[in-house]
Amino acid sequence: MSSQIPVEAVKLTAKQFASNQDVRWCPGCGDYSILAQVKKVLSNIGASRENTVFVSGIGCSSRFPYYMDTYGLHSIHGRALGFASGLKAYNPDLNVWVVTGDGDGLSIGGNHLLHAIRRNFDINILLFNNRIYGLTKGQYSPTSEIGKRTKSTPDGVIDYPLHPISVAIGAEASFVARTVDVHVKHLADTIERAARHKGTSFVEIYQNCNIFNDGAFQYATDKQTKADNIVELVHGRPLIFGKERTKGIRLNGLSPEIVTLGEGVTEDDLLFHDEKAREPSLAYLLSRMHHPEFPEPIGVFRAVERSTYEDVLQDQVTAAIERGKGDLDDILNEGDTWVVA
Amino acid sequence: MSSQIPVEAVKLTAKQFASNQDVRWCPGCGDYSILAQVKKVLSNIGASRENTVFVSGIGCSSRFPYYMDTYGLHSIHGRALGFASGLKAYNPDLNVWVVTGDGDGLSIGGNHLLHAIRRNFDINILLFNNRIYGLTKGQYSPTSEIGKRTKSTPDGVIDYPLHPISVAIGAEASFVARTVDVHVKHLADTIERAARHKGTSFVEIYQNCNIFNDGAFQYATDKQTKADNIVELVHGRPLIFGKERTKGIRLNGLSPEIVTLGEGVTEDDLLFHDEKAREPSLAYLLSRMHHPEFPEPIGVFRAVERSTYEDVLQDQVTAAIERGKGDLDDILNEGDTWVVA
Amino acid sequence: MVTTTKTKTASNTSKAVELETVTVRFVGDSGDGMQLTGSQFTNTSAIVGNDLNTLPDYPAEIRAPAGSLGGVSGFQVNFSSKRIHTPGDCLHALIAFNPAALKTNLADLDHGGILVVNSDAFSQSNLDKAGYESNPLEDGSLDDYKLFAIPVGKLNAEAVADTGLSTKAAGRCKNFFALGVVYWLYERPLEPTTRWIEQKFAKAPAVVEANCKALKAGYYFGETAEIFPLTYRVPPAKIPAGKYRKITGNEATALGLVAAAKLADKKLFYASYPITPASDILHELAKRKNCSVKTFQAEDEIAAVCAAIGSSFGGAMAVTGTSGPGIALKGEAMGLAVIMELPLVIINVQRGGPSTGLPTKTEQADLLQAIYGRHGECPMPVLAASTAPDCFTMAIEAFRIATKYMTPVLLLTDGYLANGAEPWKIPSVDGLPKIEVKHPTDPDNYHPYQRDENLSRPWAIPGTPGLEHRLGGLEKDALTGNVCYLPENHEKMIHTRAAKIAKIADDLPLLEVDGDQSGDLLVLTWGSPFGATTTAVEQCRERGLSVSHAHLRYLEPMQKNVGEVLSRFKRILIPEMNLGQLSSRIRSLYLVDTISLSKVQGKPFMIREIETKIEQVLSEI
Amino acid sequence: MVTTTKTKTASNTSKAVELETVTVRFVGDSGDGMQLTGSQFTNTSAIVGNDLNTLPDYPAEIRAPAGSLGGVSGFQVNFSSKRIHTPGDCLHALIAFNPAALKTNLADLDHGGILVVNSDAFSQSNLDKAGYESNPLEDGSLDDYKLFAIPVGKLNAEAVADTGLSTKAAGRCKNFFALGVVYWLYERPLEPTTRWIEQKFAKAPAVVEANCKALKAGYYFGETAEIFPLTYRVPPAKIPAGKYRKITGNEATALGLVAAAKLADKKLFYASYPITPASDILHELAKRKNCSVKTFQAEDEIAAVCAAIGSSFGGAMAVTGTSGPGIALKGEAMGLAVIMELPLVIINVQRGGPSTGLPTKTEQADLLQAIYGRHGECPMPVLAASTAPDCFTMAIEAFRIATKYMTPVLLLTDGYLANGAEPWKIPSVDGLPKIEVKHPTDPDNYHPYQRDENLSRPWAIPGTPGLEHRLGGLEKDALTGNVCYLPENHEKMIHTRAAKIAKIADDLPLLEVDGDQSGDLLVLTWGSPFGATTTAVEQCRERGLSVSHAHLRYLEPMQKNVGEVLSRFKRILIPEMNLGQLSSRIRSLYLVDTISLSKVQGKPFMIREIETKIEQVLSEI
Ligand SMILES: Cc1ncc(C[n+]2csc(CCOP(=O)(O)OP(=O)(O)O)c2C)c(N)n1
Ligand SMILES: Cc1ncc(C[n+]2csc(CCOP(=O)(O)OP(=O)(O)O)c2C)c(N)n1
Ligand code: SF4
Ligand code: SF4
Ligand SMILES: [Mg+2]
Ligand SMILES: [Mg+2]
Repeated sequence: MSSQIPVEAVKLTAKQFASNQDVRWCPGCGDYSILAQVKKVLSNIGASRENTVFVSGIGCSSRFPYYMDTYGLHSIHGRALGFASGLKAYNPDLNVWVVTGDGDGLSIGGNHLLHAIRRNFDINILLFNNRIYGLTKGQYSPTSEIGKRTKSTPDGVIDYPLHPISVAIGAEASFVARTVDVHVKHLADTIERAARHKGTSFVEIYQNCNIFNDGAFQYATDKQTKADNIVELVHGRPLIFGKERTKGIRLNGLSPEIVTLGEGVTEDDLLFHDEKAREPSLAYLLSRMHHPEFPEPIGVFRAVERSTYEDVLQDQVTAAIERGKGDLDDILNEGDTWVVA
Repeated sequence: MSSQIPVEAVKLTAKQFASNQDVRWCPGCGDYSILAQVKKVLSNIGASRENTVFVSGIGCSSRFPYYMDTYGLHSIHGRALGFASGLKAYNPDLNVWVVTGDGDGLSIGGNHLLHAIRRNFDINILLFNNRIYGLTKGQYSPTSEIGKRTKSTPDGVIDYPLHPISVAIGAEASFVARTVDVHVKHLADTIERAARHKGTSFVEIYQNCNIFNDGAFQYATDKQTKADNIVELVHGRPLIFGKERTKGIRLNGLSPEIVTLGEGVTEDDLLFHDEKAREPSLAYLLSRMHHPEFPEPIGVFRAVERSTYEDVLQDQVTAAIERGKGDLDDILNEGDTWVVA
Repeated sequence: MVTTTKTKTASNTSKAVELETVTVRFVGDSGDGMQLTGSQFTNTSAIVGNDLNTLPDYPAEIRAPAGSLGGVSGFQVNFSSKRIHTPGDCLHALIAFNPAALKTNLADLDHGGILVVNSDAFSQSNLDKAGYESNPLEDGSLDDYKLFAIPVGKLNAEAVADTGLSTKAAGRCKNFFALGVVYWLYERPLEPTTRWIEQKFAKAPAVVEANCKALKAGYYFGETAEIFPLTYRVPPAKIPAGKYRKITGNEATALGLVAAAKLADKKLFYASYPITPASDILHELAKRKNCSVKTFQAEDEIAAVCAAIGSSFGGAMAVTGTSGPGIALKGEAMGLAVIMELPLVIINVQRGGPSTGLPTKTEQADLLQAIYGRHGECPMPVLAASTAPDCFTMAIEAFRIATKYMTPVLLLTDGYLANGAEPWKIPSVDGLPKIEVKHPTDPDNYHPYQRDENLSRPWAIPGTPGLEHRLGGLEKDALTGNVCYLPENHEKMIHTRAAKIAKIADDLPLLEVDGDQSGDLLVLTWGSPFGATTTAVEQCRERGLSVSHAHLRYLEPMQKNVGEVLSRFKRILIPEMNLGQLSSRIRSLYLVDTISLSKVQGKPFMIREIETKIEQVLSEI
Repeated sequence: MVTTTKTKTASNTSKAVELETVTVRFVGDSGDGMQLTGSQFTNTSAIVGNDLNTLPDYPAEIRAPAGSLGGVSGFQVNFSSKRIHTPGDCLHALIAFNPAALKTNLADLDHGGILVVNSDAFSQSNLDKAGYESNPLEDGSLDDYKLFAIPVGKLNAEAVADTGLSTKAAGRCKNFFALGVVYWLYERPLEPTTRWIEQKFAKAPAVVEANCKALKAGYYFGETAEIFPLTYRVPPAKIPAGKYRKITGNEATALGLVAAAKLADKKLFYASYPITPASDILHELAKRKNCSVKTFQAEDEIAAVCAAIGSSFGGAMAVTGTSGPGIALKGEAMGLAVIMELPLVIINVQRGGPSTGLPTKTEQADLLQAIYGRHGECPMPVLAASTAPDCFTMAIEAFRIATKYMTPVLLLTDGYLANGAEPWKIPSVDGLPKIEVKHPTDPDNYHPYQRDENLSRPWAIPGTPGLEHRLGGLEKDALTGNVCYLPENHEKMIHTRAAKIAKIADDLPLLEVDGDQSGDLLVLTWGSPFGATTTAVEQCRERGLSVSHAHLRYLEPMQKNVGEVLSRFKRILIPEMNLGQLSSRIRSLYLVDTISLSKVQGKPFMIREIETKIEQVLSEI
């Protein structure tokens, strides 16, 4: 079943989703590309402006709602999912999007992420991962690499990074994906998949912050190297990558290894992706493949169906009303009463 | 390398770790057993009272520090790991324990759990999972089952539970284990393993709340059924369980399945546990085995070595001092200065 | 406080004394069922037509070790044939289930008061746990009281012996045995309780039988054992005609919220995280799905308030409820609701602080936090309920203000109001004020921050074509709501937000004075000290003292005539369960000197504490 | 504010005018390097011996679209030959890098002031973005100013053409070209800046060369192009002898914390979560590992304050720093520190609120939150720094109080102090007061809550044998610190905690009055309005007005003579960047009427705003 997307009679164009506000990101910021693709996806899926809501926290990425001519909440740092949860629980008919950053969503907001995911609200979470705090001018984030020197870590980062996809799978997300700001088509396709998924869709987007962490994902975006450094996940297909598509991922027990096709290795020996696996163990295993040891998977890691919080809540309400609609008079008069004459 | 446990010349007895305060848990509460075993472990490992600190949040379980004749902090709800992190970062010589509940540690405190784990402080986290809010008298918790009727869910819980071990593995914990309040020896052994692990040890303890959620873990504790419902993890050994130890777990691709030994199946066909696997994929997969489909694994899921936050921080400080100890006078006089005559 | 009137002959051999007001307290282990026993006694007293007021008191631990001082749980009931407003200053009767309970409660029993103890529980080990050197039942230390040592355990066991229950289960009936005894002592009918037992345990007939047997056995024991020389009769109170029920503050708050939504023809969304003593509001509302109420148990208080705000943006009647530590966590998001100008009701059921403090005890020390506890200039209306039933009224009022002025509103209650029960004259739904809520739909000339005559902006909600807009925490343009960093605009918005809240004062009833409209002394109260003060001032006035009483239910903004009212009295006395927070606010607003009567013991004021202070202040004028 | 003195002949063909005080402001796109340019100008002015004061001003966005109004970043420098205390009311010169910068800043330029613009940037598209209908350089609208339109882009490109830099990199030097021009205009030496360039870009010789070339080219352009009829000279200020450096408030706070730890012979632990404008304290301290400073960037503000408290329990000099929204989040844990009575310094670098508000602008609207913003009776000392250098002193003072009284202490600064720079007479370490910290080690008669003469409990730390104890948020026994629910104990502890904080007043220097010790008007300030008020009052007094000034650095508790000082004046005027928060507190404490001068525009007071108000108040007496 696809997600709750209220549909316009005539599809709006991507442009019709642009608000009248000037976009204030730094020139060259990866956020621009994501903004463009989200508008395109809304157009593609035939979303309506009035039933779409963008909710965000605080950060460069979190300015997103201002640029969309939909309803929007630019809330407080780390709490976007709190607002989105209440909104969606109250009104399941809305098409709710959450835009967050690696700091907003994984540092201060990590807990709300876990809980939104486990409740499986039908909302779309776009986490712009630039591995840095942009808006506060360059401190390290929970996704920054060990050893990285930033304003707050002049001697290098000493905490192991979180991997957003692993975290989301730790909370058993029903939809998990990764994409990259500059891979425009992949970005649009992935976001559209997320939009159409019924349940919480969690999408990590590698996003370049050209001011404070320029080139963080160069390995995955550089024309020369990207084919070797990323592997696209396709449901039911083996994991093949490389410029010539001659390399593949094979499982050795539970450990992935890189093999070259041809040298006694056929496609059938490779790991086949199954985004619908009931248990998220494969998705978790894939989330452990990191550059430079492995090509990093992009695409949909997991997409399974599960009831959503708002639907079951609504069902409980409907059932209760069917059992007997509450009458205020009756309620006030409940329990032992007595009359004083 | 084993954990920082300051050692007494002569080992203290378990009793010597008891404070003079009356224990105020409900009669029959599973917390008593855990308290007893923790004291025993402290005695076993030769811990000293003065270098040991118990930190907790709020909840029935969080009263724990009051009952220990060590240093202790009974802090605020969900934040025990914040206090413990600062304490350990400041003074790496202390032997720091955190006691938390399924609400304290996974609901309000979930984010601090992720971050303490990723930083890999050398602390021991004991999460008393009774799948209910005890202290506030019986609301559902993040580990309560779907459909459960509690004070706050008269029509049944509608959010999917979190699985503590999966969450901890999502954050790539270096030590993850599960044990049960009434399996006294297993409890003590597991806690001792945790104590000796250098890095963040995360231990989920199934704990019976006989007032608000009595029997939640009966399947795992009942003499009749427990052998079929739990499987003990032993490093390097196959997963065998059942009263007669005739059943085993075999991997079919990435899916565990129950097999009976003998019917063409030998021990070698079974899944062998490897707590030291570099990537936590196996540990994650094991964390997905739930009652009633599977016997639930108890014991150590994962135990790998990784530098701790407090050590690397201390190293950075030491290195900086070696490069030239800071002198207050010099610092005040840094940068451009000028003299007014 | 017991006022003896005249002696009558009761229907049985004992004599019956008629009393105006009686206070009894049941005390025992957390596991002894004291809360239940007390509630049953309350119910029955309500049904026989007494006015009443209760004070449950339980430890922060669920069930501390049996017999320990820390594990004592109590329930106090004050019932009367006249109007009463407090749970009573001291006890006519104390029913103590064990030595620890006796030890911790005896001080509150009137000299000469009735002391019923379960003598079976006075074992050496229990005496030790309670710290008794010798057995008080035997050492003469209780000679000042009318002591009735009853082997409740043994008698109860005999009474229910043939019901087939296990010894343990049978033992659990002993509170009903004791309740039976007390029913006999105060001439109360058994029927309401037997009815309750039948309903409650409908699925376990053996339990019904045992509990009913125990209750009756206790009653008949009172009658036949003839150990009580007298019984006591408290006639029905002369209270206004109407249909009544018993209600606690938390129940009233929950019903008020349901009613407000109904009166606004909208749906309620309640987001909360459990915390004592506010959790019961969540429990109550979770049962109201058939009124289209949705409840959301969030992962913490921050998520709860954010969810509520999110739902408010979506058009819900949004509420979040908690107690002190939870309010601390909600501060940041409350500021966001202020700048976004969305309606929201935040309930703080105050408890003993600071920090975790005394979580199961009452206090009213969060007033200044409510008014000032946010960063920046962040004005918000603050209301406070005065009695358990008043929680109903003020919950509706909070919503009226929140929706009319597009603002979050803080409603303060406290642990004593929350758990204490009082009779409530059930209002007719038609008599309740409608709440008018408008959601604009016309895109022409729509501006998210265009203000109406109340300085309120329009509440346009998602789903409305053409009204798409963005709200957020950055300062916003005074008309469009777009982000705006201009200095003058910021200053204008700061002043407008303040003016909007200040203007609510125009919309409030004037403050009324009980008693003379001017004079020597005005006792000014807010929150739950209302009850004790009402009686104290009444009693002082009966004795001819020049003292009046005014009660504030609006703390921010205050009613327009407050300064003027204060100016009519020579002295202002403010009793508060804190160190003088209203006092400090009154001084700052009106430059009026105040006398603060502070009590911070986790317990409500007693009438006589306030009377004594009134007398002292008047004697010094 | 420019005060002309006499005209001299300069060494080159232009004439040099000697001025007492000059204010210049550099404005351009966020990417144009305005903050850097301004800092360099400040440094150089400090080195030539001027007194000075600065006001950086940047947008909340990192780099809004080039040329847009929202993306304008500015840096104002006030330098003088006399003592100054503010960044200056209006500008002697404005250096504008593009039309948007001109548009948003022109209003602050003196009539007849010097206006240097980069004419290359006045393209049609930039004019459009700034909303200019016609080119102001050409349409005569700037006739009131001394306009110098210089094609900075082109001239700079030519100057650095042979350094081998890419066009883009070369273009980045243009701020140095402009700086060179301004150096020439105000007769400043180039050497400090060339030295800085050489150090900063030591690894990129081409960049060093280009920037130095640009700087010199600008300077020589001023000299040779002869477009400026005059140059200006501001002689060194007569300031107390000593060694000086320039310091911002955040730098001073960080150094003060390092110094406090040193003075206590202990180690500093700073736990924080980044937030504007407090982050720089974290950045500064993270560089101080060689002073045994440990910093911890926590996952959020709650974890940060908890980590700091944890470290304090462990014996650290513990600090957590943040701004308004972060303080909101720390409230609950601050309450825990209060009840556990552990030393802790909490720094709030105030910014524009409510909510996210104006995150890069200044305000002082968190005072009442600081005093009252916690649930329960939760008293805590509150201090506030008055100038950038004072942040150093008050950071030490905060720690002195925290450790002596075993209490968390809130230290307030604000965005203006935090980022503004002033010359600082470097103190000698020996002259700084030692902080005495004792950790008990003797188990005999040790009780965790036994109090000394300051009502402080002992700071026993883990690792000490025999002193094992447990702290927590539940109410504690007055001696042992064990959990205690007794009503009398709770009341006693509530009073003791309050008394301990109140008693700190005995330990504070008395409030001093600048000017007559009694009279018509006292201007009472706290925080950063100190500077503008000092000058305003001085100037009014020079004109013979009866006005004095007193400044509060202790907000809670207040110095013992505050009430007495206030009583010596007919009127009290309180200028604050909020709606009158100190005013409200003063009224409540001393029942004294106050006149509030409120400015809430995200910018500091100007001298003339305070002067005007003083005149008005005095004229109405
Ligand atoms: C409560 C609170 N704490 C801190 C901040 C400051 N702050 C704003 S955004 C941010 C982090 C931004 O990083 P990220 O979420 O990665 O977003 P990005 O700017 O990189 O897109 C921080 C720490 C805040 N606004 N509120
Ligand atoms: C900020 C805050 N919110 C809520 C509470 C109330 N509270 C205390 S303990 C608890 C949950 C207890 O559940 P759990 O952590 O599972 O511990 P248990 O009692 O089951 O051992 C809650 C909600 C609180 N003390 N503080
Ligand atoms: S600072 Fe980085 S993330 Fe933020 S807008 Fe600029 S480039 Fe983008
Ligand atoms: S309520 Fe449950 S968890 Fe709490 S002490 Fe009692 S039995 Fe244990
Ligand atoms: Mg980021
Ligand atoms: Mg629990």
